[in-house]
Amino acid sequence: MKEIVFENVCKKYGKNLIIDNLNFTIKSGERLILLGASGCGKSTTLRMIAGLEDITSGNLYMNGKRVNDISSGKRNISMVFQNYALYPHMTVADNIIYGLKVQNIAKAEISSRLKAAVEMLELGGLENRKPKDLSGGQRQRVALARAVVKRSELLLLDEPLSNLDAQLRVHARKELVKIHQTYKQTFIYVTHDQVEAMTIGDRVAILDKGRLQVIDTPSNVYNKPANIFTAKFIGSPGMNIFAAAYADHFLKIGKQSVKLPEFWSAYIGKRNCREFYLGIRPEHIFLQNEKRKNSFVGVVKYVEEYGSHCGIYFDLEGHEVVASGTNTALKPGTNIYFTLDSARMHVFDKESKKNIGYPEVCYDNVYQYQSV
Amino acid sequence: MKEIVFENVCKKYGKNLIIDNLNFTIKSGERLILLGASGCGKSTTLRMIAGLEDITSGNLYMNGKRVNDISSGKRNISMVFQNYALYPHMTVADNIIYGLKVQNIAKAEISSRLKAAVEMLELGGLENRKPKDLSGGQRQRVALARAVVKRSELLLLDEPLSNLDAQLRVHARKELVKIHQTYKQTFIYVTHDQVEAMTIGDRVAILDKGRLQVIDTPSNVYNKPANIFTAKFIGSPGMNIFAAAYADHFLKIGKQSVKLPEFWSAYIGKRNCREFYLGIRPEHIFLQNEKRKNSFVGVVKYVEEYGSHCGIYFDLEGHEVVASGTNTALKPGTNIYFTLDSARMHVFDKESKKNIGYPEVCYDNVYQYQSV
Amino acid sequence: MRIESNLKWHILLILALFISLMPIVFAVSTSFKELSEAYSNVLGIIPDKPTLSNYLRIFQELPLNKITFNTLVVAATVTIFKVITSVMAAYAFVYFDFKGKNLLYFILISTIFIPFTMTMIPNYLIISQIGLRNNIMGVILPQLSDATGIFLIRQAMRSIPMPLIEAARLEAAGNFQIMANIVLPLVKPAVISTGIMFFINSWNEYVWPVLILKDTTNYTLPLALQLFVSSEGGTDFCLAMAVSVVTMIIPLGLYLIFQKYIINTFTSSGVKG
Amino acid sequence: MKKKFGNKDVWIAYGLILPALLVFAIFMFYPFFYTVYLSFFDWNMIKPVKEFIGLANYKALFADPLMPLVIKNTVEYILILLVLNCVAPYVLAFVLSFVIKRGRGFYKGAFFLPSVISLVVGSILYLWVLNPVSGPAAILAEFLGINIPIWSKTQGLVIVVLSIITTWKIFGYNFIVIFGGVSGVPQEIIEAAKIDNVPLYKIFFDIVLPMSSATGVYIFIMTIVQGLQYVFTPVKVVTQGGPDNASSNIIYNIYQEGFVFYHTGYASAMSIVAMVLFIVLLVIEFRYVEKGIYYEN
Amino acid sequence: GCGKSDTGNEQAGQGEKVKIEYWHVNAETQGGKTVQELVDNFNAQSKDVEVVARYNPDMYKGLMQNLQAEAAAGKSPAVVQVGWAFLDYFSNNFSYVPPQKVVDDYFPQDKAFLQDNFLPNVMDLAKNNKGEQVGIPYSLSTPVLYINKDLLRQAGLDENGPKTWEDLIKFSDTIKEKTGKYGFYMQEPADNWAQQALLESNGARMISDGKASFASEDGIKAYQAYADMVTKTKSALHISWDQGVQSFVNGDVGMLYTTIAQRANVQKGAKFDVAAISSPAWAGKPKRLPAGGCFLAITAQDEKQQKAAWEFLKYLYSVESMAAWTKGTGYVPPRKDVADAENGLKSFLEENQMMKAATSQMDSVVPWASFPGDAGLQAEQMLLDARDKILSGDVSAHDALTQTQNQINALLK
Ligand SMILES: Nc1ncnc2c1ncn2[C@@H]1O[C@H](COP(=O)(O)OP(=O)(O)OP(=O)(O)O)[C@@H](O)[C@H]1O
Ligand SMILES: Nc1ncnc2c1ncn2[C@@H]1O[C@H](COP(=O)(O)OP(=O)(O)OP(=O)(O)O)[C@@H](O)[C@H]1O
Ligand SMILES: [Mg+2]
Ligand SMILES: [Mg+2]
Repeated sequence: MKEIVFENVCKKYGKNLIIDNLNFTIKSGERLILLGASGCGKSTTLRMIAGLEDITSGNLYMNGKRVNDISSGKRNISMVFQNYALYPHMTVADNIIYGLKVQNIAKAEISSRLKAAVEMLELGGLENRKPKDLSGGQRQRVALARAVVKRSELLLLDEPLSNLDAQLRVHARKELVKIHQTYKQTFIYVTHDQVEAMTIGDRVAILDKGRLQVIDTPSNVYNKPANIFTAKFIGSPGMNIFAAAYADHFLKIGKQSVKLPEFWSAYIGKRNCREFYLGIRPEHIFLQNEKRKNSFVGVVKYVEEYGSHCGIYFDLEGHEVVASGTNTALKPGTNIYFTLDSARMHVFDKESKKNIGYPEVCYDNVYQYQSV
Repeated sequence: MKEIVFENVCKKYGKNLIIDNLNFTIKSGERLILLGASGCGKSTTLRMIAGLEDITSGNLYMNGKRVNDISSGKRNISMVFQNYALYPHMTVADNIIYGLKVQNIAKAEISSRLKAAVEMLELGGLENRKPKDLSGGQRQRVALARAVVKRSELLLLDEPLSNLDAQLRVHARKELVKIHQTYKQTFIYVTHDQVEAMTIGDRVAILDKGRLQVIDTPSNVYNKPANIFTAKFIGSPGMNIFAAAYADHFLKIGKQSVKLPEFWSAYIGKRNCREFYLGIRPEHIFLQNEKRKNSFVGVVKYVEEYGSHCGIYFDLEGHEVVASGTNTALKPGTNIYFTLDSARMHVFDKESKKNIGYPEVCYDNVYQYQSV
Repeated sequence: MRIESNLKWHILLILALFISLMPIVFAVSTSFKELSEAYSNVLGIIPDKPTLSNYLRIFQELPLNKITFNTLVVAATVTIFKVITSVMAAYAFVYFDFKGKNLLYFILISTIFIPFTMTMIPNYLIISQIGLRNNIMGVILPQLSDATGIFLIRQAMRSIPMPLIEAARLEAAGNFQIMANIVLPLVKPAVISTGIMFFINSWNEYVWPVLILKDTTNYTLPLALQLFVSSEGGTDFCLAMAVSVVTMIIPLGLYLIFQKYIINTFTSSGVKG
Repeated sequence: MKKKFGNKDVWIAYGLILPALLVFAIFMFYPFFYTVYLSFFDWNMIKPVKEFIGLANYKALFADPLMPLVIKNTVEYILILLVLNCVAPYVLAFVLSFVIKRGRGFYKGAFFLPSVISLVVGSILYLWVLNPVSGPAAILAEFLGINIPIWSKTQGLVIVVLSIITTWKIFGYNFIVIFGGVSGVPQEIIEAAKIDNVPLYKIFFDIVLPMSSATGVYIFIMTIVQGLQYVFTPVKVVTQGGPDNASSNIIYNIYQEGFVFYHTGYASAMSIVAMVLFIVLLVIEFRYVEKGIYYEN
Repeated sequence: GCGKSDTGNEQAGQGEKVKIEYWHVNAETQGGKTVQELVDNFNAQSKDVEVVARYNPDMYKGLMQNLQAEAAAGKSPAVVQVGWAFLDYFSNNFSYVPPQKVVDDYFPQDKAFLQDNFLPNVMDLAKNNKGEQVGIPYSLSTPVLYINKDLLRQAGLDENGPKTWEDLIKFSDTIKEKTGKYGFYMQEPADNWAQQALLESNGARMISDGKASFASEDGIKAYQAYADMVTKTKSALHISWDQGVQSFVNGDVGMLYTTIAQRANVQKGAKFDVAAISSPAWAGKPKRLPAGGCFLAITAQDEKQQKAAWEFLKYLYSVESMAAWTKGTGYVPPRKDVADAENGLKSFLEENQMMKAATSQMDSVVPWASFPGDAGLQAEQMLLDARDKILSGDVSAHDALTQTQNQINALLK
């Protein structure tokens, strides 16, 4: 319910420019995911929105009003701090309802909200403990509960689920979405978890060293990354990216070359790209047991098992490439043959590292290319 | 290089029994992963090993020696604390090398180790900052660096990578394994990340409310979970588990039934299991576009996109079931047909919730059933 | 944390305690002795002929109840006022930025170094002018200008992690609420220990009340003590010790009551970061 | 860099400081300036006319042969006091917080006890207890074959005993405050060091001391300030500055000049000089020590 | 009562009693109770005067300080006790009325009261160096020698004690030799009173013609003899006053030279056979014993107050009051007739033999030397410093006294 506009926002700590000219708009009621490498300025951005950090230059608007000088308390915001910031002298219950008490909300209402939050975050039985007697994950849940009970228009979440186990995280994530559907708050959510980013986010903003790299829907960010940074950043293992060349309908990687489908040849040819970076996600490399037409060959380096699948690392003309698979028995040193899912290939300009785009056929089929 | 034996170890906080009769052995040089829900006692277990927490009853042995009363300092241990425990008044560099300085290690050696650690954890340029001027992830890396430079025989890591972005996490994880290969330390590693657990762990121990549920290799834990708790706990989304019945070669789920392969029929029949819990992981559900022989039918509820794949949630006879897939375009309410990968089915006893085991054919093929 | 062999520490501590507590034991024991026994049975902790006569005498000869009450009023007023104003000022110095803040703070803190003897004469003139001699208000007022509380409490406030304050501010808690609900509970140990210091110092304040108070009914306890300490006639140690014991009882009792509380506040404020 | 409160709240800040400031103005600043004023006069507190003599008091002060001795005594006394009341309670607090577990509450209570007692009482007690001829300490010492020197008439020793008397009074309070600071160091940070096999003394010097330095500095300053204020009573009760000024110090000297000899102007000048000396110390503290101090914010 | 102003010694409304303040230094152990009794009795019998007694701690010096502060605030009590040592300082710095003047102005019927009731040499004690009668002697004390008869007998000495200082030195050394205990302690408070007795009895004078003159041959000899006991034979104790008395009462010192005012304390505390004898003399020389205690001065500023003050004084100097005063304090009464009067001290003195030591040496009483001018107090301090120097053995009596005498004379100029 709050629209937020960044206009040339910069932030310096001493001489260090931490946030470099941010310009973007968070729509009212949107769930925005903030992604970026450790130390890139995510927490700082949240803190500026919350009014906890001065804005060095530029303007920040909320619902059209400039708020640079509005104090935090007046912004109607809840926040989950990265390091929780629980009040050490209050019990879990008091921590959670403190903000409500301050707002003079009716007792009955407070206790019903407390009950709901405690249930949602599985904190039952801990209500009377002090934070120091809690485990790491329990503290994080208290912090989350505290933010959630407030039902403010804007919820800032700084890695709110990082210390939770997978089951609880799935549960909490779903509950958060439910809350959003009920109260239609604006969410700004920092996470390093790709699944969270993809499932919670309406849009994803990716920061790199304080600069906005991209802001787009999760599926676009994943499937049509605007540049190499974004492409590499999301996905685990990340996208394979290596130098390649195009010549005469053939894609050349090192000494190997295969024929490209016509739609790619035309697309690349038209743009006169001779040398470029080729991107391909691990799950879009199809491994084969024997050499086929159009297949590349690599040498297995090692295999990592992830449970549901595994990552097969192999050497392709001096580049380390990883493919998703399920065969964990591959021996290092053996040859491996594979083709690339040509509809899921990405081509980046050698100079600008920007995505040159996709032939139309990829566009249309991007979600349906593989049958279930 | 350190073997650790828990013998009837219990831990109470006041009246609360937090660790309930732990009995297991961590082999020398092993990388053990500690998994468990938030608040189950993982940190407490690490702290007991480190000698930071009194053992209420039972014995703890290291290399055959009872260490209940040996002080932490004498145990030759490094530890990454869940909340970092950085020295707030020291710079990053001083934090990292403080332990080395105290041990009177040569200056040159110290600075070379510092350099290596700073490089490995990408902390360059932050050496002279104080912890409070760091981002969350940076702090965590400093804590990790501090533990790593010490090269002690036992490394205790309490969610050491939880605040790092995916790329950095992959990188750090690999570096940790490299360190292990060089120094052959014993690792005890708490994590909530399944990929970390699977890739780093030689074995995985799963705790539930302070009780050891299982300790086994990652692939066994994932592929042959000993009980329902373990099965549900690992994997994200977790394993689908629902009540099913066997009758006369047929597997019955609710009103639907399909014929089981012979090896299962024989196996289940021999054990006289009438009713049981059936487990199947999302990636072992094969979705089809139309009804086939032996396929079940469900009704799509919703689809979650994870980037590399998606989770398709559907209703099967009143149970919510999730399957992995790539088709995000499925509409809620439409019918969906699927078969189960019978070699990857799990059957749990209705009473004890324990795995009843697998027919021989599954055993052999467990890694090769699906061709690449 | 491991309990190591701490015997040597304990022995050392007990020894130190013995030295520091012996005089008190001695005072209590002497207050129950007759003068001749105080001289002849110096080491005896339990008097051979225990007597209450010293206490009877001092209570007969002095309005000790009134005197104790006066002392309590003075010490309590001074303590309460100073604690409140110190907390307020410290809060302003830590959580606000305003013009001249550092200079003002420096000036206030510098006054810690002004010996009281130095301002005694002008203060005496002031108190006389407003007609508060022989009145405990006159004893109280000049004691209120003391910057040590501001100093200590400011130090304590500076060690509260900022995120806690920030979290409260996000909750739209106002200054008053932040102070009452977050800052005060967290600096409680500092506030209490400052308060205790104020109380004890004011309770034992001697030089100034001597100048101001005249009638024994307006006296404070340290003055009452002085009544029994005379150089020319020799000090009657037994009487002096009896008054001393009366002087000690209230601060000691208060401390014992608060001690548990202090230990609790100290141990419950340990979470940072 | 972190935001404080919004700018328009500044008046709240002034409002919060105002009550303290008011009392200060009347009972501290005004008397202070009055004292400065007096220091330029020759006056004995009652003569109807004050004779203006310019800087003569200050000149006399710097020419006074007693001054070096008095300053030496003051410094000696403060140094002893700092050892006994900063160093010792720090060690004790550390031991109680991180080394021993049992009896913590008991020790805390017991060590604090003497500091609630008035110094007049303490001085009388010590005069008696430490009587080198017939006091209990002497009788006990005699069992051990030790003779207690007649400290009250021995140069040097008399300062030590005065320090002991004030220590008896100050120690407990300092200890409690330092204990608060020391036990405020998060347990996990100590644990991190313990795991690294850091010896106790290093944990103390490298971690506990710097992390509780805010408290430490407070105690450091308070020890000096209170020590000087407190020592007045025992000097007066026990030695009257003797023997031959061996136990006199700046504060007692001011008192003696002002209230025994009635050199009001001279005493005022001395107060001013003493205060300037201390403020110089304070400035040095702010300049250099404060930088090394760790504050959470 | 905040804001209630104190109108004590200002004008009193008609029909009300005139309220005056009486400042004294008598701690509870030292006559404080008697002061209160006397004041209460007076208030009960007086129709138009009400006296408020105010105790001033820290003896006469403390009272002087408080008076100073009071004067600085423009106020003053009506009657104050002034220690003998402060005679000059008081008369130079405070405004007072000579008692005879009050009598002459308002009470002609009492004209002869002072003459009739006081010995002239006693009255002279309260005259300043200009010869003005500043006040009326009120309490008198003289130094006496307390002896531990048990210890003397143990050392084989005459249990009646020494008569001369020469004997005393021998006694002291013998006690040290025979018993291992200390032989002698002379009081060392923050004044030079006892030491003055020692010096002047040997023929020296603290002050002559307004100048310090103690460093005469006689003075030096007497002081050195005393110092030798401390530093050479180590038979005498050099320690603070309280501790010295304590040691004597504990039985660790054979002889104690201190004021008669300590009588009660010594008597009550000592568990051995204790006695007090007259102050020793130097062989063949007359004793000169400085008077301790105080005189009363009238500091009341207006007529009403002054009248009230005299009324109170007259009461205090009555035989009954004087007797009560002596019993309560252990001081020697300055007024004639009290010792022998039935309603006076007759029976008391018979019961308290120790007091005799003091009353019997009244004829040797001389004024307590106080140096003239504002610097007098500082001069007194210099004497104390000299005492410490000499008794520490670092400086000879000759050097220290000479140097101190020069310094004092320089100061007095
Ligand atoms: N001091 C304490 N007093 C009482 N209970 C405590 C205390 N410390 C921890 N606990 C409880 O002990 C249990 C185990 O805590 P522990 O920190 O070991 O959990 P954990 O497995 O590390 O959890 P997480 O993944 O959330 O960090 C928790 O339920 C916690 O609430
Ligand atoms: N007080 C400070 N002084 C100087 N630099 C700071 C300060 N606080 C943060 N920084 C720096 O600013 C950068 C951005 O910090 P921020 O906390 O916003 O990172 P982040 O994106 O949240 O990282 P993480 O994922 O690790 O939490 C970091 O490089 C950090 O080192
Ligand atoms: Mg962050
Ligand atoms: Mg934990």
